[in-house]
Amino acid sequence: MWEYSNKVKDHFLNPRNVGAMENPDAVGETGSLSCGDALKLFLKINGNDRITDASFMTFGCASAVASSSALTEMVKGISLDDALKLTNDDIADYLDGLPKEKMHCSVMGQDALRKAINAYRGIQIMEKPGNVVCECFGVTDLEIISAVKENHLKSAEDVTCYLKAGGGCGNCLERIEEIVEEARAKA
Amino acid sequence: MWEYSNKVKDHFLNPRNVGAMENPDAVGETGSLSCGDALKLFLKINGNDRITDASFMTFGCASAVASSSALTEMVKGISLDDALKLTNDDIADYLDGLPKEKMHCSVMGQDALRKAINAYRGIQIMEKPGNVVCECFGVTDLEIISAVKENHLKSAEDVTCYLKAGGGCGNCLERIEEIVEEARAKA
Amino acid sequence: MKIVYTDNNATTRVAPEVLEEMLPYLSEYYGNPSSMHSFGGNVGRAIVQAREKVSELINADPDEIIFTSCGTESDNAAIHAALEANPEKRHIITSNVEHPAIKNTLELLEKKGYTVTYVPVDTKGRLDMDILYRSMSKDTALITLMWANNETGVIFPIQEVARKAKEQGILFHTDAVQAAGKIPIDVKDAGVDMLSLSGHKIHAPKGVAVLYVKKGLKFSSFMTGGHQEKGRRGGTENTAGIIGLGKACDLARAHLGQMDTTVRELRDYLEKELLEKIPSSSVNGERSNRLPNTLSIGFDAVEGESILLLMDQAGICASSGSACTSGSLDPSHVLMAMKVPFESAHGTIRFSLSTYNTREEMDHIINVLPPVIKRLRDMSPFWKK
Amino acid sequence: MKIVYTDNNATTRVAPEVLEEMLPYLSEYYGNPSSMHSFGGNVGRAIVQAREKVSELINADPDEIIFTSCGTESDNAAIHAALEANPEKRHIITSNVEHPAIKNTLELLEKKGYTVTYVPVDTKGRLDMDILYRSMSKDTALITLMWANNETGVIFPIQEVARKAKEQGILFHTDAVQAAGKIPIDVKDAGVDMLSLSGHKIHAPKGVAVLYVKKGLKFSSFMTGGHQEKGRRGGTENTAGIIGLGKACDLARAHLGQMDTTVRELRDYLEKELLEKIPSSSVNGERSNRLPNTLSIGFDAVEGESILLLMDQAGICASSGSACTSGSLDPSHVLMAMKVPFESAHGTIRFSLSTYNTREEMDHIINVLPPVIKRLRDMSPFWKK
Ligand SMILES: Cc1ncc(COP(=O)(O)O)c(C=O)c1O
Ligand SMILES: Cc1ncc(COP(=O)(O)O)c(C=O)c1O
Ligand code: FES
Ligand code: FES
Repeated sequence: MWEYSNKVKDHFLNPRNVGAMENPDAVGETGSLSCGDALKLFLKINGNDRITDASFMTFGCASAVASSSALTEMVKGISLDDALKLTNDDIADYLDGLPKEKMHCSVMGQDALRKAINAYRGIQIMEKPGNVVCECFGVTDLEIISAVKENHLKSAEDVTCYLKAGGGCGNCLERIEEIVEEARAKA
Repeated sequence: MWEYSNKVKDHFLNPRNVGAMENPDAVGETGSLSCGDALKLFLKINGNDRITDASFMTFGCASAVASSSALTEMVKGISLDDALKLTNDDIADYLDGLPKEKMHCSVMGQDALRKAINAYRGIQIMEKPGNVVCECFGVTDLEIISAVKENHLKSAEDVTCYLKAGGGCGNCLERIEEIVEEARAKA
Repeated sequence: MKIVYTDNNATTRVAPEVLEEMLPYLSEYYGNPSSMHSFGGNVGRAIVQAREKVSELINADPDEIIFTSCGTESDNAAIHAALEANPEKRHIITSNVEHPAIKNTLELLEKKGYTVTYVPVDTKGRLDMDILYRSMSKDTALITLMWANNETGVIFPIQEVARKAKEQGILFHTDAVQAAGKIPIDVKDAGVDMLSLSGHKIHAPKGVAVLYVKKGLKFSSFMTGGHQEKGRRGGTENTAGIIGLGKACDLARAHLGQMDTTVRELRDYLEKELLEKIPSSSVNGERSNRLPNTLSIGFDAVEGESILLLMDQAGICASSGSACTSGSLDPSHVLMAMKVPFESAHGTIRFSLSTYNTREEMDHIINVLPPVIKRLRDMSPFWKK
Repeated sequence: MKIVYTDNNATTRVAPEVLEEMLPYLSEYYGNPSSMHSFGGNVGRAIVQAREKVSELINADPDEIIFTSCGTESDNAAIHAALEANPEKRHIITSNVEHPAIKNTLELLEKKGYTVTYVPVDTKGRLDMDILYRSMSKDTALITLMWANNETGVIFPIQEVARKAKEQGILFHTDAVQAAGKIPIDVKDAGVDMLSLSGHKIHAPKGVAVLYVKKGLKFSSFMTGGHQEKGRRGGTENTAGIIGLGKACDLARAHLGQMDTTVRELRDYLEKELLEKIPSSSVNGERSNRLPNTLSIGFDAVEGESILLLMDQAGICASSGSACTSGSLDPSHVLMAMKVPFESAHGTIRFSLSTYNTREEMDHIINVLPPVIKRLRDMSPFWKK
């Protein structure tokens, strides 16, 4: 079994803020059925751009559920600007860490949150900047480069842990390794 | 441990007729120090060409000692002609069988006996008929062919068990296999 | 908490009778079976007996049995031997649902210039016999097919393929790691050249397995070293493990009937109740042609790991249909090969029973699972009530 | 009859503490360490601890430890990995006194087009360093040398050779199956890239061993299959064996001092007395640079198997210097390489002690052996009184 922290176990067994929200002010969705995990995040936002409530629906493993649950707890009461500063590492830290192989669950939380806020603010984000490298999970080179920098990833294996890229058929692994090396050389 | 019969164990632990004989009528020697076993057989023969006493000196493993001991018991009191008819299988049978890998010990007994009798009768046997195939143990093709026929050997491995040929460096094993196949094809 | 263990295709408990048989060889009889002293000789004799018992389970001759360390080694060794025996042939046939021990080994061989045909299965997990037969050629060194699938339990027509292989002079190996001890196996009747089985799947300890090699087959060792196993597998013998495996094969032979009746009934009961009590659930694999102990069942819109962990809370051990412990996030290659929809593939659970399971245990699962699935579906964005 | 076991280079008894540590994993904790359920997770944690203990014995990091099934597998895997990491290089260096696990494996590679230099030893079993260094070239993929010889106990200068290998960018593997647990081993200090050790030589059970692989080395699996051992060795883990090996490494570390003092004294005592009491006897190998537990002693004009069987009658277990159990009739290749005369090579006996041996046991051997040798010499045609 993945060696989950007690916090992760608690948030998995007793998830906070589960369920669809009626009349949410913002919604962020990420993941898909084929990917094996997906998160739909609901936010209530007041006039001061502060998050007053949050809830989630998650399809995925224990750490996906726990990350979602943690995320909703973390964002309640903070401003949108502060929320945008939240990183996947913050989510993992809140849970006393995640197994490396499961870091992508926290990435999913960060992603859904940003999508929800950007949508709320009417900002159009180009869905997928860069060129798709991993077909199985639709991950692009730019996404990989930024994850390498933000999370100090060292290998294609690390990239798979954070972004899933490479975790399917594996055909893209060599290309990922190249991208990681380049990005690290430049950093 | 080799799975020796009780008879072999008995003849090894309590060998009969051990030791050099004073004034023997015939002596047969076979084997050598480098080969790892050797037998010196001593016979007393009376006027009727009958063996009246036998003794041995053996350097070798338990089955070499037991085969030698058995041989001396078997030949006591029989005629030289009958003695010449004794085969290695007779020695093995007398001992309730020998492990296949140790059959060469019984061959050694048969060999020493024939050498002793031939020497006694003044018959000159060409030391090594045929061409040497196994350098390590000085075994010739004709020896191999006759062992294949007499003992129904089926493979180079069998030849090693009976004649040791092939049990050293192993370089000769392919050639032995060929000889075995030819001999079996003709038989 | 009482454990309900239904993960027997992953590994099994060591039968108490097996452990008892092993213990002397983990304490007073520690000699090396190859030694000259009688102390080692005792151990050698016990190994001879174990070899006989193993050979009886699959109707082999004792010297057709080579002891190895795991099913994976047996599979590696079989492939190695087949290629060494046919140095001029460069083609291998297998299925696309084999265990990684076969799959990954063949994929590496592809990188070394071999051509591998991965015969597909249909949505029920059945082999496409037409493609299989059409891919056989003069260049084919080996056909390797699992006897039964570890995830779905689906059984392949081994005897039929072995016959065709023989006609064309192609070596045939079967990975019977899951079949052994669950259904009758007769190597002579089936006509296979090589067969793998693994001790820890049949109540022997982990660390011991078997490769059956038909008499007369030119065998090149995979593990080269000393003269153990008649020079066919170097390395000091795992004596206690081998002796345990002998006993386990005895027990497995005695329990074959029970597998086909009691265990099958428990499995069928569990299957029927779960399908009834949990909507949008479906069985993976051809139901009529499966191992009697295996149930692979998919629940739409939920994810396997979560199900497993919630079942774990209730003391139930099973497996999911994903390979996620390996770091891969896709559903298993077996479910993908069967084109099981993502919807249910991600939510697939494998229950695999043994003769130790009881009706009460099935009832426990039948009670625990429906609310678990409901709870997860209630939080799933993909669940349409 | 009480057994006096002095064949510890062949195999050792499982320490009672080791068995105790293993037993739970042969009964209640039978889960698969790779499983998701907490039942398997417990086993996984115990394996983590065992890996730490093993790494401490040789000063490695835990993830440099790969568990295998026997020393032979570790040796095969090391050679395989070195060649895969250097696909363009076709030359290997070794000594002419290696264990069959190395020797036979390299001989097969010669048939596949590799060139192997077998560096000779002198009559004391010491490596010819000059030939060794002169044979190193740009084409050399691997140098593999045993740390200590199984028959004579002679120790090779591993650190020195490892340093030279590193300078020239050549991978260096050492077979430390006999050295581990008998003399201190520090992989970092020695600077080796790979190292083999085997459980059953250090009071763990048969069927478990280790390949140390230095961090950063590009490692290709020998046994390909599942994701066990971080994908470096497929096959379900021999959990009880691994856990036992962890404990055995703990004990071995604690007993290293005793090896160097008590065991060495017993060996030296046995050696001195036998040399004194039995004329025409001689020690094989450099006496000043040997494992503390090993004595290889040759008796002129008698044959090893006969000596062993007569000692066996008195409950003494040891080995002979011939490989006759393998069907070969020559003295061992080690004695041949050292040019030990046939006179004493055929009559060579290896005594190998452990921390379990006592002074009384040595006295028993010292009493039994002289009349045994005399009795055999009395019937030997080669003995000149
Ligand atoms: C030096 C050496 N290497 C390798 C081995 C092989 O170890 P195992 O029997 O565990 O395969 C041995 C043991 O016989 C040995 O002494
Ligand atoms: C079908 C099949 N083949 C091979 C194996 C590998 O067996 P082992 O884990 O003993 O190496 C397994 C077990 O996981 C299996 O289910
Ligand atoms: S393309 Fe990236 S895993 Fe398949
Ligand atoms: S020549 Fe025959 S064994 Fe060496």
